[in-house]
Amino acid sequence: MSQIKYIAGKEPHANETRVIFKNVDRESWDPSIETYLQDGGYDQQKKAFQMEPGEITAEVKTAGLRGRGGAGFPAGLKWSFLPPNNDKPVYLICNADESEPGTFKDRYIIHQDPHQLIEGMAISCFAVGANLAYIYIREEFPEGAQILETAIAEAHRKGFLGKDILGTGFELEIYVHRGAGAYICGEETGLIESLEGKRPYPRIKPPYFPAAMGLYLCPTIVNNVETLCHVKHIIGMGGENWSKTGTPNNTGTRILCVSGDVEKPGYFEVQVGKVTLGELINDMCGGLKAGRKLKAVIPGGSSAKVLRADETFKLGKDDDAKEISIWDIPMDFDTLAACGSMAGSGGVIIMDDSRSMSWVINNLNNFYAHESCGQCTPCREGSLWMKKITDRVVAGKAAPSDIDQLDAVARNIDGRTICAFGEAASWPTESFVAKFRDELIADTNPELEDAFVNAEALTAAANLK
Amino acid sequence: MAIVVDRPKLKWWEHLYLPALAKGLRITLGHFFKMLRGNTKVTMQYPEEKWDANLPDHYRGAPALVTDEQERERCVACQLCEFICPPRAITIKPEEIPSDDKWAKVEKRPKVFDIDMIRCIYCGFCEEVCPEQAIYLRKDYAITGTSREEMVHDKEKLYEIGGVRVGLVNKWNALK
Amino acid sequence: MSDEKPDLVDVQIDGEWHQFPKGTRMIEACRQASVEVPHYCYHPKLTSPGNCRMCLVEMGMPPRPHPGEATPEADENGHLPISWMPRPVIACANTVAPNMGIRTNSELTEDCREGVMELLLANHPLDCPICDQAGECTLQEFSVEHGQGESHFREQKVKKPKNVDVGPRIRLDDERCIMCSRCVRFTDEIADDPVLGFTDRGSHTVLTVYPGKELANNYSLNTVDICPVGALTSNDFRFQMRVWFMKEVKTIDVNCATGSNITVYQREGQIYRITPRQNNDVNSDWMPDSHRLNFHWINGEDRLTDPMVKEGNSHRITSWQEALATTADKLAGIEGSEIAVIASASMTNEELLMVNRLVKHLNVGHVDTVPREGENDNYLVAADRNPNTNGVKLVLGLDNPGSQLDAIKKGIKEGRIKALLCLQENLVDDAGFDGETLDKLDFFLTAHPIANPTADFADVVLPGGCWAEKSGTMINVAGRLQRLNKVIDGPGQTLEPWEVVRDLIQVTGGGNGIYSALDIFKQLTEEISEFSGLTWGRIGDLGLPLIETGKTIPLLEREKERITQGLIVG
Amino acid sequence: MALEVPSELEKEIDDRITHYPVSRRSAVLPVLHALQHHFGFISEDSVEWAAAKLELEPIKVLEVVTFYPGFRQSAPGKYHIRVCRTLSCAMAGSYELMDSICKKAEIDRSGVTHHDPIAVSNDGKFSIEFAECLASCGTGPVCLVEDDFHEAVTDVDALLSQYK
Repeated sequence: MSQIKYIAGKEPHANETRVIFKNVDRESWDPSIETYLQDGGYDQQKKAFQMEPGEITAEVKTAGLRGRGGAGFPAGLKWSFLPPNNDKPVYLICNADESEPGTFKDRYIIHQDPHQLIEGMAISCFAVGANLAYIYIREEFPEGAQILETAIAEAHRKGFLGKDILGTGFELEIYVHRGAGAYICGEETGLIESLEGKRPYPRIKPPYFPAAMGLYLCPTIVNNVETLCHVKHIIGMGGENWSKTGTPNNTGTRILCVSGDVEKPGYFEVQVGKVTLGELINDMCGGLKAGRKLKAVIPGGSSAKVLRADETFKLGKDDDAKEISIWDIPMDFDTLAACGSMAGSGGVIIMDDSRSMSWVINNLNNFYAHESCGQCTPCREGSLWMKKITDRVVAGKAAPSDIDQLDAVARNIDGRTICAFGEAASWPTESFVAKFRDELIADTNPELEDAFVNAEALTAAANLK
Repeated sequence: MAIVVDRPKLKWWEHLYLPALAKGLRITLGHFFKMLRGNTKVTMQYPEEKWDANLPDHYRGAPALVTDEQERERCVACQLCEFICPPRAITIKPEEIPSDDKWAKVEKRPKVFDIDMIRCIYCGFCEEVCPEQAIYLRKDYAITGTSREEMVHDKEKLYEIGGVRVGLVNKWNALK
Repeated sequence: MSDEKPDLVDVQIDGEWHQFPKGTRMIEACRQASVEVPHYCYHPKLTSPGNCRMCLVEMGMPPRPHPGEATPEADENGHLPISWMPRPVIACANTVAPNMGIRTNSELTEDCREGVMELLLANHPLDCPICDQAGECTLQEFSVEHGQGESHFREQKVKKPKNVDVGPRIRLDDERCIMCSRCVRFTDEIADDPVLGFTDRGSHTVLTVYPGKELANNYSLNTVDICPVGALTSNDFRFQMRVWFMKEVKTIDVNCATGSNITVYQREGQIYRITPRQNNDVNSDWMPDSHRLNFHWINGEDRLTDPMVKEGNSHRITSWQEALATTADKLAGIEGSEIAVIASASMTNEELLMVNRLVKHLNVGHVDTVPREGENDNYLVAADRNPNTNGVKLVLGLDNPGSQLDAIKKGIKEGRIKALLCLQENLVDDAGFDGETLDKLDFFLTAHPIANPTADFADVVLPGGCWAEKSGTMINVAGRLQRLNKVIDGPGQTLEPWEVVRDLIQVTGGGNGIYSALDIFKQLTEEISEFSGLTWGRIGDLGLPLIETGKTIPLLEREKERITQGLIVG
Repeated sequence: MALEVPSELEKEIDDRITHYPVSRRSAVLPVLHALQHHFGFISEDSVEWAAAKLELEPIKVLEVVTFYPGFRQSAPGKYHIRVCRTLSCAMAGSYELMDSICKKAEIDRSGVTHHDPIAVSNDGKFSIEFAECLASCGTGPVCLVEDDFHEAVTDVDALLSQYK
């Protein structure tokens, strides 16, 4: 990899291991298929198409690839959920609806290296037996959608897509499907409903597990952009070899997107678990802004529970137990889960001591209230309620008891909704109330407590008619 | 068993009745002078005068409908009072408020609201059950009439007795 | 246990073990075990979107041992221990599994219900005193059972459109809507008229009818029935009467041969509302609007309340005695062969048996009923708009009802028929008789609930009770015997039609010992083999299959199809 | 009344529909995107045209149109700006960016509501709305002007001067 030159000022950090992002910011690189082919592009597809589909799935399983979309579910296992004696068509959908606040990795893959994704998808389709695949790309990436369509057309011309690919008789069409600005379309069943032309209301599971009853009620695999790209590299390196990067059960590389109060926010492809949060912030992002101290970190996209800077975390069991500070958290799935948060989609949001936590949680609650699809009761009513409470907290019109109510509303949503949006919307509030309770209460006005008890006085105070 | 009461046997001066007359006049004159000094109570001129001022706050007189400070009929014809009324004295016929009415957003009001005061037992259940704070027992206690029809208080009469009652009704509290 | 019946699974509900067929939804299993699971969006005749989250229950399965761990052991009854799941599940879309445990009374379940109730009420306008649904509103009911009793909501509620006309018969209040989507699913899946939908999203989601369109199909009022709150209300019933004042009577619809099962709501002799009553062999849970709303005439101005006899050109109110005596006088001089009887296929089997008696007693020459044919709407409205044509065939013995009408007309015109007894029919409007023909008769009697044009020509007019004022049985299009029950008393001197016919028999010299419609039914069971062994009690609220007609009800057939596909519970 | 759809647009739409061989309904989003791209927003006529094209009941199209903030139901300005307001961008100053764009382009956002999120400048040249996360959190504040992505926007004058 040493021969690859990157654009000046955008060179990867020494801690990085660039696999997926190998070509991002590469000097004299463009998204055309010619460039891609000169760099050994589509070799892995050729290799994979010589294999049995089952072998590919086995390799992905061996590699231990965990989904990069947010839940971290093993991709190989997901594929193996396809019904064994299936006579319906199988579909593969690439989830490029990157909409988790704090995450911005897929846009670079799509914009700069679209063929990597197409190759990864072609291999995955071959593995699961899908002849029709869609890339569900968010509407806010208009350029990305065009780049992908151009790339698909190129791949078609070169015979990597279409009928009888590489002489194997395998047929595959990939189409780009643009969303229209809804976070819920990142949820796989919501995405499927959207792709079916309906309101993207997530489906109930059971019975609508996509692997059995997905798009058009046929078996469907939905994977994230980054996950599908990894499939190409797993074939290239072999599952066993691939799994040697990263740490056990948290294999491979993944892209961490850092935003917020650091000197140099950006994206970093690192081996999972090999970089700690401290290294990420201080070494790779140039540390916090001058004179500022770390206050809080959201480690895996806005839905992940917040970590407080002065927290300590107990890891391991019994004798192996050790206590670590926030700086020492390795950025992998299992450790972050053990710390009470999650690796999610890899979006790390850093907040320094200049930030008001009331303002931060209000901003997030605004997002979730806006994005709730409104299908099921808890999230529909609860997300707006939480927003309204934090609106008042920020405006200084809340009483201390409102903070308890805020937490109660979040707990009323958590675990009781159709899809994971319920958790996504309630976890930030739950964690901010748990960890920054004093600060939130400090933003309230105890004198208002009486006013709320006396609704008549409140109405008068609010000048309501 | 009958009780026999013996008549008192009167003395001769008692037969004259003059001492009794004098005794009576003495009392009357005593009251007369007390009255001149302002030391006596005078009989209330009922029915021109009434007891209202002396009635306790919880007194349960005739039920009546009230309007709010904006002259809105508080009653929305939910018919709960009709339901709860033990002697079934209340009859309500609801109607939709026309869309051009100032209070069209309330949607519903009583078209007919009758309370049969011959039946009413002044129990106060109607006041207690009313979710809109629209019906109250006022202090009127002498409900009279010369026919059964007159004893049925219609909507107009009920508002006449009831008058205006200020204060918040939950329904119109934007926070409820 | 489960070895003996392989299609049954053992399920523990609130600590007690039950057995249910495989594939039973948890909510239905609980219902069968007499445990109520509160719900809003779930409806057995519609698909389950699982969106209200009210039916969340605690669920558990036998523990799955890790490799090396001991497998769980069954107790003496063959039941495995249950490890309870930390997350609640919805009971409406999940099916039972062997050795599953369901807790509907646990802390977690109660907490979920309380939480969902609070959120449902957060933006709900608490205008129950105005709302027509009050008293039969599941939001009210479950809020009493599972709610907190006080609101913690300190925010401004979301404002949405109120009092929206979504169709000619329906008003929508969006603030009351809890987005259960039952109405949307009904219009999509059952009425095939998808005009309703949700617009906007999140807490601002609004139920809308597409601009410029109307929810106007003939089944639209069913959406009002299935709306669990007062979001959709019926214009016809709106603000007419609170539900707690009304008495409910189970009976059947008489507007067509389907005989939809209905509940009639009345207060003090006035009918306010009719709703469909579940009968999975007749009308499922639905009924057409046209039938549902066809009752206002019962309390209408032109009801006949007293017997009348014709004097000169006008009718005079009289007593039953005089009306019947007049009839006897007139009929005395007329031969049986010169008499025609036109009965009605809207009469009950009991009434038709009495008509049969009258016909035999007078030795009547011509008997018929008036057929009413319309279009089968391919849902619930049968082509035959008479409710008891099958009864006419079976009890009155007419093989081809309506075939004699022309002959009767001709006979009257030619003077061969001198007397006509018209029972519960409107010959002028519905059978093509004209005044000229009817004037030729020496004697013309009509018995009917309303003063129709036919009555103008009658010598004797008798007030016969309508369907809501009588009891009896009818046979629907598919051959099902169903009970018609009396809802209210007829106005004035009205008698039930069987009494009218009985009195006609008595006054013309026939005698019988019949004192109730039930007596007639007893005679039916003795005289007609199909009825043998039956009682009104045995027919019950849902009726019994009586004869084979080879006809089906289209909506039911589609519903059966959807049940086999597993889309709905049914 | 009826929407006039140019033949090349209709051809493009027909081509898009072929991407969904299983169900025409799936093409709702692409058809609406094409119509919005051409007409600037989704009018009632567009909804009905799309419904007829896809053999759907119009309510099914309206349900979709109103769900997605990406579809506008009223005419935007000549250039439509979407400013990201979610956490990372907000920390980087997107609210300030919104204010300065509004000031510079003379846009009054006081009438903005949930149902009507778009404000149009006095001259009709620009319209603006807040959008949720545009997925470029590392380079905030970001905004989309029509289909152009602008990262780390600090110079509002330079931004707006690109659009004549």
